Amino acid sequence: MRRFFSLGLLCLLLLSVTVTAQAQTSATVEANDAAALELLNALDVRSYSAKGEAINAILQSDDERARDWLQSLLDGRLQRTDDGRFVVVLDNQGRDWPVADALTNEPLGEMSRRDLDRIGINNNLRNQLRSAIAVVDLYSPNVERRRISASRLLGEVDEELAEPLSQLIAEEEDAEVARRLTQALAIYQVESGELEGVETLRGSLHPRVRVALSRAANSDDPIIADAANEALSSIEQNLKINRGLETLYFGLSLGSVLVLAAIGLAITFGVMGVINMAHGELIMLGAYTTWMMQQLLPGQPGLALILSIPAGFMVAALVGIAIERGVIQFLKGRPLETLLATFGISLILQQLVRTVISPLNRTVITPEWMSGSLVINDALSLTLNRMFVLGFALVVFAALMLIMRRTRLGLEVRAVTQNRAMARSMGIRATRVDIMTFALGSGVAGLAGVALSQLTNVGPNLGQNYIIDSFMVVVFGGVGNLWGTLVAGLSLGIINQVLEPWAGAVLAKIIVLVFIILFIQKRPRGLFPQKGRAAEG
Amino acid sequence: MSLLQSLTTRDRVFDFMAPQASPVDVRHGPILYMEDVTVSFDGFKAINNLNLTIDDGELRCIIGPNGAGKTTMMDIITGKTRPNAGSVWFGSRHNLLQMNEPDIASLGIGRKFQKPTVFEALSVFENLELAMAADKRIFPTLTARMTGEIKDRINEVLETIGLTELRYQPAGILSHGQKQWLEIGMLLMQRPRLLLVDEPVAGMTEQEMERTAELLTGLAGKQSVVVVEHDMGFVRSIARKVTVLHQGSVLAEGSMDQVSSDPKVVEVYLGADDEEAA
Amino acid sequence: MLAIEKLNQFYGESHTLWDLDLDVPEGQCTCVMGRNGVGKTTLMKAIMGEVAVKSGQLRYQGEGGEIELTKKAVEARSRLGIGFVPQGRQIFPLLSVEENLRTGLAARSDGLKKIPERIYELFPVLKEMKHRRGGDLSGGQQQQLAIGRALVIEPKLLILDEPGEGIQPNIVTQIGQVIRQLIKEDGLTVLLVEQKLPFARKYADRFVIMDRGRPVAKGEIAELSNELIKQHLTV
Amino acid sequence: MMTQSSSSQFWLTRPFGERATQIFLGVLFAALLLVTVLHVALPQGHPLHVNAYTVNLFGKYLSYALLAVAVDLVWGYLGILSLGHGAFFAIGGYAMGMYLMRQIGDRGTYGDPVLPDFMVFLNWDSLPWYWLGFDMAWFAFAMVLLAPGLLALVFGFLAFRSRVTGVYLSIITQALTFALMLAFFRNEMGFGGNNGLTDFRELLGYNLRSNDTRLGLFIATGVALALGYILCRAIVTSKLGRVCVATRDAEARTRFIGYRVERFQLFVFVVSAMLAGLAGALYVPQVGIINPSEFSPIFSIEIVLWVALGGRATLYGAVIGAILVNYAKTIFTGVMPDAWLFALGAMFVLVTVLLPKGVAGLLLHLKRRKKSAALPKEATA
Amino acid sequence: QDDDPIKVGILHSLSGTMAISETVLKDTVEMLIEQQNDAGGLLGRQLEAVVVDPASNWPLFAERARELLAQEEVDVIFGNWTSVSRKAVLPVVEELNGLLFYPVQYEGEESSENVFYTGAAPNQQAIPAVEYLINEVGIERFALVGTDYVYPRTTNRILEAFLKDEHGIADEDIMINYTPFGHSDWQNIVSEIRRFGEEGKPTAVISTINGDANVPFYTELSNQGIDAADIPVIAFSVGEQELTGIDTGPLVGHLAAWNYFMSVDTDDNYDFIDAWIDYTGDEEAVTNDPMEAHYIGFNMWAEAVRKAGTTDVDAVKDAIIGVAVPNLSGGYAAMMPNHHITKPVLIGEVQDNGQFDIVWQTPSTVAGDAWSDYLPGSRDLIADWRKPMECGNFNVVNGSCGGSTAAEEAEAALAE
Ligand SMILES: Nc1ncnc2c1ncn2[C@@H]1O[C@H](COP(=O)(O)OP(=O)(O)OP(=O)(O)O)[C@@H](O)[C@H]1O
Ligand SMILES: Nc1ncnc2c1ncn2[C@@H]1O[C@H](COP(=O)(O)OP(=O)(O)OP(=O)(O)O)[C@@H](O)[C@H]1O
Ligand SMILES: NC(N)=O
Ligand SMILES: [Mg+2]
Ligand SMILES: [Mg+2]
Repeated sequence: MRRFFSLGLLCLLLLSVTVTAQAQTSATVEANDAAALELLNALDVRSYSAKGEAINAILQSDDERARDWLQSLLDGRLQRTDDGRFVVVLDNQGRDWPVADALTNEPLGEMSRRDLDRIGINNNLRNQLRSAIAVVDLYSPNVERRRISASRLLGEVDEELAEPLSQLIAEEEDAEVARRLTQALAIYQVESGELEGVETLRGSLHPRVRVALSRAANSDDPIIADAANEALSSIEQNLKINRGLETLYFGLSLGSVLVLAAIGLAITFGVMGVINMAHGELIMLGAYTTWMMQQLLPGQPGLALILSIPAGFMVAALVGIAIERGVIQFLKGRPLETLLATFGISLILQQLVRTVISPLNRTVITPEWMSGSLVINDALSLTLNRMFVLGFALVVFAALMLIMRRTRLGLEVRAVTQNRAMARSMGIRATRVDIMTFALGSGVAGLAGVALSQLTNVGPNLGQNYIIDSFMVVVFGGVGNLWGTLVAGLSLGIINQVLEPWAGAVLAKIIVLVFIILFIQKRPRGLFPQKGRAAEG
Repeated sequence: MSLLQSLTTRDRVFDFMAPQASPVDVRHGPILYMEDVTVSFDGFKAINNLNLTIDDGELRCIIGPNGAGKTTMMDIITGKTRPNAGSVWFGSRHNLLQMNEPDIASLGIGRKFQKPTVFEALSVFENLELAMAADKRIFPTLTARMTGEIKDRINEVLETIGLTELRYQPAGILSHGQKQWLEIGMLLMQRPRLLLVDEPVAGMTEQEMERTAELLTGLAGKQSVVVVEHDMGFVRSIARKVTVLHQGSVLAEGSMDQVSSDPKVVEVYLGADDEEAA
Repeated sequence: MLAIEKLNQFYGESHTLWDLDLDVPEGQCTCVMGRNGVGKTTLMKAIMGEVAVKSGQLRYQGEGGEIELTKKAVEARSRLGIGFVPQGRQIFPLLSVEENLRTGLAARSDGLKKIPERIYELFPVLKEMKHRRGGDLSGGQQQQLAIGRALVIEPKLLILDEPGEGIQPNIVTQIGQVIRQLIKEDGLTVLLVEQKLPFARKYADRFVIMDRGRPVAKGEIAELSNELIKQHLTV
Repeated sequence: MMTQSSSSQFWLTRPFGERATQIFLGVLFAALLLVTVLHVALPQGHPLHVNAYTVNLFGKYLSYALLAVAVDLVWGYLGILSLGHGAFFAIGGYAMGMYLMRQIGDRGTYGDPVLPDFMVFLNWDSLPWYWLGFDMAWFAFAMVLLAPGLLALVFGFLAFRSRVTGVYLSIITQALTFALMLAFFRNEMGFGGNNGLTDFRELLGYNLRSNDTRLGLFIATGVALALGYILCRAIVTSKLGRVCVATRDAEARTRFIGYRVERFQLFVFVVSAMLAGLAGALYVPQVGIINPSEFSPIFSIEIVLWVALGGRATLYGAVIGAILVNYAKTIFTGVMPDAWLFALGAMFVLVTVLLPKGVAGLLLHLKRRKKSAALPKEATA
Repeated sequence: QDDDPIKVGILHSLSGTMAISETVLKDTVEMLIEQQNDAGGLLGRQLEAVVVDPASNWPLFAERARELLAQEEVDVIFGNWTSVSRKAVLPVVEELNGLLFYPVQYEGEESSENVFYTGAAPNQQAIPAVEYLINEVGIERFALVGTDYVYPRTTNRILEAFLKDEHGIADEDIMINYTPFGHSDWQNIVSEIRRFGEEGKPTAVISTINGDANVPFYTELSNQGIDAADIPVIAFSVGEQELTGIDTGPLVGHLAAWNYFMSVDTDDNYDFIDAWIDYTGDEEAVTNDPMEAHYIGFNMWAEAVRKAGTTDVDAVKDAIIGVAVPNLSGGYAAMMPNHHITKPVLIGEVQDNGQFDIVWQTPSTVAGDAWSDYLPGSRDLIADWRKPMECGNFNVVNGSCGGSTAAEEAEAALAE
């Protein structure tokens, strides 16, 4: 992006890193401390350009702690106490923070925020630090670090770096790192007008490559320009395909959210016929359960999230049972009235969360293994959190399908909703069926909440945001048909995402709604209608 | 079909522009004519190349095993079910397959359903009032008034169906048999040219059956009546011509004696040991 | 098998069953008759618990001795061995034929998971249409399904509310024969509501005529005279 | 019963023969009169004085009540659970709002004689075509009825023709209002986006910020409610009303006796939409703002809740429900700002569980009890 | 009368969609009242809070405002968050001659005699923020992403004009995108932003995304790997409060422009934070910009009451212009004649602990501009509520005071 580095400096660095490695053993600690303090002191200035120079100074020093300091500085943990010492903050939650001495690494207990001054950095410095660390890391024995630093070099190579780079490529064992470095070199070659570079870059989807080729395509040299153009057009072609795949993924992912939110309702509303306006709040409870679990298990967001799956189900199911027993059982045969009562319940649950927990959103942490993307290629990466949600939605759907199709509960609940009196006459314990089914639907809503906590706000309004969509998906799919809910959710998601790039988010949403209205004219009973004499009345 | 077209045919949007339904034309033959009608549900042929003709003023009994397609046949005539193939004409002018239920009903085809369906929230009286032959467009309905004449007619029918005492009760509380009667009453109020009566005497006592028989035979002549019934005693008491349906097509047709001695009919329907019919 | 005493039932404010006494002897077929709206169906529903009774007793001779039905939940009654074929069939319209039958398995004590083959033997059409939705069946097919469904629970007492309604004659005959067969072979007790005299005469052992919510005549079926019929069954 | 014939010559006069309507109109006009007298005749400090704030508040409730009546007409009698009636209300409101905006003239912030303020600062150079005519009262008032009526006509025509019923109909009405909400939120639509239309000054030359105008609007809303009620009552007590009920309970069966059900549905739906539009038009000058949130699906659901709480299919129940819920909201949000949702939620739950037919059902029940207590027990044989 | 408490109306949503933002503002005012009472009240009288809940419903805002003024007869109102709620309330406070202190940054284009705007006008937030991006960060491409309503629309319109006219940014280097309220699926837009930023020029996102939509937006940003160092996002509606609902780990370095951050290193601020934490009893409680605005507004009002010696609205209105009180960032906020105040503009970078690190600030405070210089319709308007001008929209070109007051004066004259 930016030429953040003077190349002379870079070479110097490469040199110094190698030198440091040898010098380290012989350096004396005491002499270092005074010098180190001076280095750090230089950081404690207001001007960011002065800080930048201080950082360079640290890099050029042969102090073995340099990388740690830079990392702490990058993380914003390098701070200065009122009495002029430098400390590293170990944990910066709350008002008092545990700290350690920056020079000795000795823990110093807790300090108040009032007594600490952060050594601030801005994005430019952050870039500088990253690159500095990256260049150091290019020589790291750690392959992962080398890969990251190699990626950063794309578009950043120039004359003086080109040479050491070729040598590094030759020595590199990791194919990925080598490929990246080759590309980085090739970009430099293209920029300096060498045709060879264009050939190397052909087919690469990396944006920096594209920028370089675009520039080359406008170059005065017709041979280069033609080659670059040709390479570009094949890249564009490839990009288009990848963009299509990406849109499909976006659609599936949005769809899976809709499915998850709606699937519990497909049970309570679709199968049981209860217009459960509190469905959204049950989702909300699932999300809050995740938050609660993460509070109970600090530092283990992943474990907490996994435990939230059963916990979220249970919490929502129990609340569902309470709702069923407390209210809905009295409304048998009056399905429309369940609308009124459950709306009341939804108001109560929302306000309950506001009063008991907080009107503010809560932070739910995304565990390491769920954040970031799965990189398919330079132009296509799939976000992991959404991939998990998509998978989760499918698993939940399959499980529900099994329960409704393969267990007695599935049969009994359908019998009870179709003809309650007769079902009881057949010996079906209708009350128990009601409780279990409602608990199941509610529990699934809770599961949706657990998943949604990874994508969106965990706050008192969470439920409200999903209730309308959920009903729409269930009805659009065809009431009482789980497949319908799945297909409806996924297809609405895909339609929305396909429309969005050219219509914009607002218009896309409107178009989807109009589409639903028109579609229902064609199929007045949804995507998968209940068929047959009885349904047609 | 297209939106534009339906908007341009304004008489379909605005009731008051609709022409008066033209009377059924029976000068050239039967009142109901079904030819090669076929209906299939998910591949199952409920009606299979059915041909049936009902003459004006005729009383026809239709019998046949459960699932033979009798009710489905009525569904086709009244516009509830669209056949996959074939043609259905009412008189020589009206192609019923191109009309919807209310149009067919206002042409003068009335129906009593196998499973009694009445308007449960309305009183017995109101059920009859709504069924009554009248101008059923919006504004006439809105401004319709209850005249003494209408009241008399309703009361008359109430008397006939024995529900006078219950006339202000909501129809929802009626017993099964009472609903059957109410359905018959509604049919009478409609004064249709063609009555389709699906199992009128199910759940009736012997004496009620007799009354129903009288009623239906009384109507025949002026109106055409098609009766579906499994009670052979009843069929025998009213039948002139009987059609036997089996697997969606006509198995036999003729007088009661003819068909009940037909071995095929005995085999699929009456049973060897048919004492009720005796 | 079932002894009903002083049963009173109300729909809202209207008194439908009046101090009704009725005995259903074990191993016999008792036929209840009466004009439309006298309360036959209501009585059956009261026995099943589908309508609440105001007062009176329903004493049922179950496996473990006498049981007071009024104290039992509806779903418990079928588990005690009472099978019910209601008026109007009450098929679960969106369940397949097979699923309709399977609902009856809940009430069986032996935990059977499959529909007994015998049901399909009795009503072959059900096997043929096993996968069709109950609601799509023709009226008569539904009636057969309703009877089949009640038989799935292997009842001790079978309540049939106008079972022949809408069924083709040869199958009506067959149903009558099955009832007799079950009575004879399994000691089944049958409580039958029937308007059609020939059927009642042929397959019932005893009759009860109801009028305005109470029994007005009862006896062996042979004693069902034309006079009684004229008096109570004519409008 | 409803079938009792009335000697009236004109169907609209039929409801006057009904006891319930007489009582309703009596109570309504007594209330209008009482509030007016207490507001006008008593001095400011008097304990019984009704201040302008309260008059205004009740004016708003009455417009909600008219909206609820419109919803009850389609839901209670036709069985169409419209979850999108807020759309018609809002459109009526916007029609009125556009008129009121045009009345501002050059007194707006930027002093533009034609363009409303929001158009000036978003650089519109001329009035979009659909704003034309709204400077004329007659045109605007006609649009108050015609715009929602037309939308209902087109939407209803499509839906009823395709025989969309039950929840499917409910959901597409909801989709309709949701789509309109999103559309109206867009600034490009030319309706002021999220900020909507505000800063109204006068209506037919009367200053909207004067207490007399407020009283006038309150009375006008009351009268509109009475007229709307009578119209709805006339419809439901007519034979057409019974066809509606028949449709609600057994749509297919109604067709088989010869009624073109979709036209009846369309007719009543359009009438209801126009009443809702009228309610919206009366609402806007009283609250001083119209913004797309009136299109929000939750608002439409709330309207249904008023009706359900008051008692469905009675019309006066809808009025009771609308006033009760909104009054409760006013009281609760003032008295217990942190906990009023608990109270409101509990109210919904308790009414549903304890009063199956809503408040109107309770009234009916009490009346019957009184009646049967008055008459000594009849012997029933 | 003299012993009666002074009534302070609080008009913030405690339920509905806006409760998330507004509830703390209610608490803030209550805390300030408590502190004032502990310090002996005002003019020897105690203060009393009158709290109502307008429930995120705009007509209800108008109704509640009317109730506060007509029924409760409060002396001043602190309230509102969204512009639409303010628009709904405006006619009411003008008609009943109330005082409203509005604490949130907004799109400008307004100056009412009865309203005091203690939040930022666009020139106190958006413009300096963009200048920072251009001058300090070297940004050359801008994605303006916002929720589709008036504040983002207006702000973006101003910014667009500013970028093109003042900095010569080309059309193709400005991308504008609007989303509905509460938008939760940002995949496409973030991916579009990513591609927009991959064209080789330094790119930044200017976000006017409102409230609830922010969490999923930032979550998507971090998951699609958009790093602040590559494409920084600068937000005008995301403060400490909003960050409490976001896992900030991956967002370090993204920016926000405000007039106050909780991380401001002054003793006044630490005192305020401590008081707030004590008041809420929540160790994790955070402070934010609109809270500071209320802090300033409340103190200004109190000062003006002292100065006027009465709570009488007209007297306070006159007295408050020119009143200066300390803000929390070590300077003073003064009430300008246009009813806007002076504020410093701070740019902060998100830290992993949910706080902002201040990376830049204006050398001095900036006075709020009611009428933007970058919009053609309002370029010529100024507001000055001092006598003799007393006009909120004075047109300096034709020398007349257009709009609301003129009409009212005419009417008042007519009525007399
Ligand atoms: N919608 C449908 N889907 C599937 N099968 C159907 C449907 N409607 C009818 N059938 C089948 O078509 C056949 C004819 O049914 P129909 O009701 O017409 O018989 P029916 O002659 O009236 O019999 P019954 O005497 O028992 O009333 C039956 O086998 C039935 O199961
Ligand atoms: N839900 C109800 N509410 C009020 N009254 C009812 C209800 N159901 C039935 N009734 C009334 O109770 C009486 C008895 O009805 P029931 O259904 O028991 O009659 P039935 O003897 O079975 O008649 P049928 O031979 O017609 O089936 C009838 O007069 C009926 O109107
Ligand atoms: N003023 C705002 N942020 O609406
Ligand atoms: Mg049939
Ligand atoms: Mg019966």
